[in-house]
Amino acid sequence: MSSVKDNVTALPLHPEKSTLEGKNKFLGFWFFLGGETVLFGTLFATFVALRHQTSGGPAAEDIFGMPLTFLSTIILLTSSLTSVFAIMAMRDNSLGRMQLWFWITVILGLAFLGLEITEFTEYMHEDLGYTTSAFSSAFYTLVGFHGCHVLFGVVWISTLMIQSFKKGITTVTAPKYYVASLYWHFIDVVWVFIFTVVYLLGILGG
Amino acid sequence: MKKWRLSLRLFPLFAIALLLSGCGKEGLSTLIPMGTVAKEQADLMLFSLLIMVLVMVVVIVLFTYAIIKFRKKRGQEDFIPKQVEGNAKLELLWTIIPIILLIILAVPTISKTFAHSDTHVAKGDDVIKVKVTGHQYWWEFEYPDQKIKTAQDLVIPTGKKVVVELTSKDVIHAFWVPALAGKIDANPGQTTSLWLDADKEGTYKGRCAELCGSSHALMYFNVKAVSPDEFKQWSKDMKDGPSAPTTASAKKGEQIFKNNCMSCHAVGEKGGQTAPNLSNFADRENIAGFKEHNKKNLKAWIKNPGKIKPGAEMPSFEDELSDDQINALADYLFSLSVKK
Amino acid sequence: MATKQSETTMYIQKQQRKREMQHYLVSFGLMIIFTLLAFGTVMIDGIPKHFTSFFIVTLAIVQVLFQLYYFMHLKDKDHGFPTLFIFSGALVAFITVLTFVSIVWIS
Amino acid sequence: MSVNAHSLSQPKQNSGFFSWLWEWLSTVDHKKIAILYLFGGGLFFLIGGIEAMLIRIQLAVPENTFLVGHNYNEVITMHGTTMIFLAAMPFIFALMNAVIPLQIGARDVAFPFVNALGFWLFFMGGIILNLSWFLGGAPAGGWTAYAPLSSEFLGNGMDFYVLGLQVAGAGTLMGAINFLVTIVNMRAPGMTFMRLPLFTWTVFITAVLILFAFPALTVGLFLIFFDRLFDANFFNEANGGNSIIWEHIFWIFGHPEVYILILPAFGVISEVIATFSKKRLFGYSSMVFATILIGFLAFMVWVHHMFTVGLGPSANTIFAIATMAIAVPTGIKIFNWIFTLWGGQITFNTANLYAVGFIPTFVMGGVTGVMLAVPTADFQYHDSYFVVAHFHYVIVGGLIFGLFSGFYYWWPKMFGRHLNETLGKINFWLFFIGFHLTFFFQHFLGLMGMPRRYFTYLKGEGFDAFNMVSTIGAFLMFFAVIVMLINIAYSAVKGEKAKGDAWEQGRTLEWSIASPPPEYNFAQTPLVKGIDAFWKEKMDGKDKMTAAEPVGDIHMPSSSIVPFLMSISLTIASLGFIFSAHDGVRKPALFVAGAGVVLFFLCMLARSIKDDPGFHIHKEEVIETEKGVR
Ligand code: HEA
Ligand code: HEA
Ligand code: HEC
Ligand code: CUA
Ligand SMILES: [Cu+2]
Repeated sequence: MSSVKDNVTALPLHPEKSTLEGKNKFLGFWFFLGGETVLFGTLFATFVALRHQTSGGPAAEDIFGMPLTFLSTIILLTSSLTSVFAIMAMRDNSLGRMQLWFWITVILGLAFLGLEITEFTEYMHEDLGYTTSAFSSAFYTLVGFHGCHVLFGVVWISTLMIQSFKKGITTVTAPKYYVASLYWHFIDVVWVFIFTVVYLLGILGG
Repeated sequence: MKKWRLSLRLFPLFAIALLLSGCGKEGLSTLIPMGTVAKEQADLMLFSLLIMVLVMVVVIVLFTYAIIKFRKKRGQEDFIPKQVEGNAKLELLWTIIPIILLIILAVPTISKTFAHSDTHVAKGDDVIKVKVTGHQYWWEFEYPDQKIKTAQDLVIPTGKKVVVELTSKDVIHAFWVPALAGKIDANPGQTTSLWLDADKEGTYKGRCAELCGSSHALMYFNVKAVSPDEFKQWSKDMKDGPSAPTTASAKKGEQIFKNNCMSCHAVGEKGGQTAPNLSNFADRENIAGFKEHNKKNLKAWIKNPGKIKPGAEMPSFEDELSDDQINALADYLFSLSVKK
Repeated sequence: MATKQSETTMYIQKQQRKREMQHYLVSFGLMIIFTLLAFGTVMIDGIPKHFTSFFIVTLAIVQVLFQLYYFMHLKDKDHGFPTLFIFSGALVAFITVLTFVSIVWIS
Repeated sequence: MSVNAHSLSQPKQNSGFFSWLWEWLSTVDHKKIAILYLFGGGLFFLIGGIEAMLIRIQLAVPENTFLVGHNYNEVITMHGTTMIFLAAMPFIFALMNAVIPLQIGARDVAFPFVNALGFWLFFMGGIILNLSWFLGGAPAGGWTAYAPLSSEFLGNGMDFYVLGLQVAGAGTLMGAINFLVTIVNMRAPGMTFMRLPLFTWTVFITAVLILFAFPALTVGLFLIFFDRLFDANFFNEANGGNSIIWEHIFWIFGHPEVYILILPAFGVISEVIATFSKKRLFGYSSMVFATILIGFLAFMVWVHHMFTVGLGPSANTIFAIATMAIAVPTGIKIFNWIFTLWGGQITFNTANLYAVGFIPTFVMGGVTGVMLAVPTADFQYHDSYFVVAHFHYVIVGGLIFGLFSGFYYWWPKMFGRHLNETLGKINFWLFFIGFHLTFFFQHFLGLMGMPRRYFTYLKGEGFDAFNMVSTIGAFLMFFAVIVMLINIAYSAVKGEKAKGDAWEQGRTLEWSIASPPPEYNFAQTPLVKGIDAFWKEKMDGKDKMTAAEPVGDIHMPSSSIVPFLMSISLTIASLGFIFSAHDGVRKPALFVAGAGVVLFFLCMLARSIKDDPGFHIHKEEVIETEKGVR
């Protein structure tokens, strides 16, 4: 509500929730995540229902490898921590530190995406195309949806960080940074289920 | 269970009301049930209707009284009614009574639902098994025990439990014979089942009840209930196949049929499996499931099936075959009878 | 007067942040451990499949709770609505998954 | 229309048609968005209604050849889809936008920009869907679009269905989040949750249902989309797919959807009946409780649409019991309404006629719903006209009655003019009688064995008489809607000017301000002291709300064309995807689709970079505006 300039020096304890706009953004974004939960729930459900329908093509236990999955998982988990650090820095009103942590988050996100793309191309070579079987369609759709979320998060955080050079940390920008970090955590939440349900249970053949 | 049987005695009242409004045609209506399942379903439908009528009566009486008694009267415009907050006792009352009514309804619901889904019966003489496959827009019937395949007309013996196993070759269809039993879907790649029986000999109308494309509305079939002896005879005759054509025209027709139609249709064992088996075509009730069974309609069908059933999979032979040839075909098809 | 007050708040804030930092690091450590455990159980042969499946799914759920409560601050006050909505969404998702593992394939 | 407060703070645009158009394309004012929703939804309601008339004309006599086979299927599909997604939903959003901020004493919604975006997405989604008529044929798989018919067997029309609904659905989801946040965060001081007007409560729960139900539809549509355009195998049985997955996903969305539709109608009825009985709503807390319970149960019952799929008796009975349970909270509502009437002083104007007509009609549809919930009996009812009768009783006799009641009730608030009562009553009676004629006899048609989605029936099946009656009834409804259109036109020209408290016995906050409300709604945020806040103040002898703040400058969001541009870009993307199904143009079409998506994200970026500082309406201006009101 109040004008932007008042806040340059002193930042409230929770700058992301100190204005009505900030509160709205915060709450609205959580609601959105509630909806996203159902979205991914439905995708998971579809995958689980079709996981054995390989129709002659490769099955989960034939192609999934542990090391790659493990690496991806660690990368994404770490990026979750770095985005937490970024928010701490934001609350300390330390722009540079926040930018640093968020940029690290972005780089980890890109690394994750890189791994995912290599993984997918590898599977393609092993004859697991998108149209091979119901299992393959469900697999690529679920994991691809998550990948698109990662991509979107990377782009989103990057544009915010570029803007942050000019806009700094204010009660207007803080909610945006905060919400972006929530989004990033949510991506990690989804991944935890993906690596468990898709990869580990797949390798297990269960 | 006894309790709700008792209340069935009240039904004449409603039966009359329903009769007045017309129950529909015999052999087609769920309200004139002709088999065990349909009867029990009709009982349950009427029983639930009774409860609902009760609810409606209560609501309408209270409602009518309220809107008549409490409408704004002239000269009292300034009157301000008491601002009542609520009434815990009343509110509890109209929470509990519906719960009770629903429990009363739930009991027969559960027992009948299980009973009607019970298709896992021991093989035996008293059970006839039929595998039904839905196609856009016709029905294929196979009797695995009797090793018979037919289409469009499902022949069953009266008084015996018929277990129907359904699947589909293309999209989802649903198998429904209103006078004998409720419907069940035919899903591609999966098998569902239901059972039915018929008390009386006769023809019962069956239809497809799941939107399956242009001619969903014309995907009729017939269930012909015959006496058990007749059924035995029929299944033997079916295995022997139709008698050979006798007239010259029919023989000519047979040849044309072999050249043009066998790729899809079978007569006896021979021929394609992607179209209705025509072994007992002359014994059928209808052409294509719903048209009157005569040569005129048959010829119209062969000339242009799409005109009779939009979107039908059979090609038009209007330009391929001359009228003479089609006449011969019709003679041949009308000679395809397994009746001795 | 004003400065004194802000000094104390500053101090409290600092303490709080320190504690928070600890929370974060501990949660992160636990999350890594859970992940290792999950991968480990799958790698070890001879554990009954049913147990492994059940175990790693439980681990995933616990790990996600850490993520939600600590990283995403659901544990903080003013998070009543977020908590309610996330868990409602999770409930709907759970029912959906349950359905799809149980009644999608007919015989 | 509303008092123009732009003059000082915003540069004035050139007057004339284009500035008028620009104003509506770029508005973020919830009251204007309400009007957009109303007319957008109204347009599609008329289209859907015409489709209904075509259905009834085809079915008037047996073996009719007016609309045969595929064409008929197109019409029913578009009728169902249009009515549910493009008429009923926007009507609900129209009332939400017009009323919710006013009822909770807010100056605006939480996200005005998103609000506009939501509208434009819905509208363009509707346009995409209806373009199918001109670009190769409409979808023909029923509004339920069961796979594999929809995913493999039907033509291009299904792509319009998928993308049209995807775009419109995204708009709906945004709208829901917006209203959730608005109701949680923007309530006036003293407006606790247990003082919220019931309409606001029902909208809140409806928004919750949207939030959790629509994502399932989104996924389902994506799956069909991928099956159709990228040869995925979700529903392709030959490669291991399973068509039942779609049915589950559709109904996991679809059943909550029907309660999404009916709950706001419940809210309207609660407001209208209380107002015109001059009584507070009977059993307010149990009404709230019942609403929440219905919302909760809504997610536990979807299999009742799938009893005949063959899931087995255990699944069927579990879901049957859950379904029956919904009758209990709904019954609580019905009786509470009757007892709100009880002891009141009832005025029967058009708004209340619709509300009162709702009660028996909806109960009738509700009890047939409970009959349908008996699985083995549903084996007989399913996909027969009994079901058609059931859902038109709850949807037309419930939802549409409720919405019409709401329109007549809030019209003066939205437009500052009353609708004509005489025309209104003609409209009501024609619609009411026509409705029962159309749908009552369809119950019997169903029991007599007539399946739904049949483009014809045979002579001698005994369906002739009832179908004819049904068609006649539909024509009465048609005339009723025409009367309503006349009424709207009449009101715009000659309608009686409405006071702030238009019905003179308004109970909730919206009646405490001018009709139509000024751009900023409340000059001073009101202080709420109890349920029916305005009524309370009036009983205390005041004619205005107690203010919670002094008069001051009011901050407003500035209007923006970006929402419109964003929905245009998604429309371009959708059309690109749709045409990529045609072999010859696959590459260029996919390119267009990609360009649309990129454009969309560019708009988002632009929005993110350029913060909206908004503008202020100055104190003096507010005082000046308020003077003219009373
Ligand atoms: C606004 C929309 C709306 C609403 C509110 C409802 C409400 C209900 N519906 Fe309906 N329904 C639809 C819209 C709606 N429905 C649509 C669109 C379809 C078809 C979709 C398609 O296939 O295309 C459908 C189909 C449908 C089916 C599937 C039929 C089939 O395809 O075979 C079933 C089955 O259980 C059902 C049940 C119910 C029940 C139990 C309620 C209950 O909520 C009703 C509760 C209300 C009451 C019961 C009345 C008041 C209560 C009392 C007065 C208390 C006392 C009462 C008792 C003790 C009984 N509905
Ligand atoms: C909100 C939902 C809604 C509404 C309001 C309606 C309203 C109506 N419906 Fe609809 N209906 C559905 C939702 C709805 N329906 C659904 C979901 C289906 C299932 C579809 C499927 O199977 O997939 C269905 C199916 C359906 C069928 C079954 C088709 C079949 O299975 O074969 C029938 C048949 O009678 C029917 C009739 C009607 C009629 C007569 C109205 C009337 O109430 C309509 C009244 C309105 C009008 C008559 C408008 C008048 C128009 C004008 C006055 C225009 C003037 C023009 C200008 C000035 C430009 N509907
Ligand atoms: C491409 C395959 C194909 C060919 C070739 C074909 N048919 Fe058909 N026919 C069908 C199909 C499919 C149906 C079922 C159509 C329906 O009811 O929707 C059918 C139905 C029929 C029926 C009605 C069956 C019944 O039980 O009522 C007759 C009779 C018939 N065909 C005769 C012929 C004759 C005669 C020829 C050759 C001149 C022929 N068909 C060639 C596919 C074919
Ligand atoms: Cu087959 Cu409808
Ligand atoms: Cu339902």
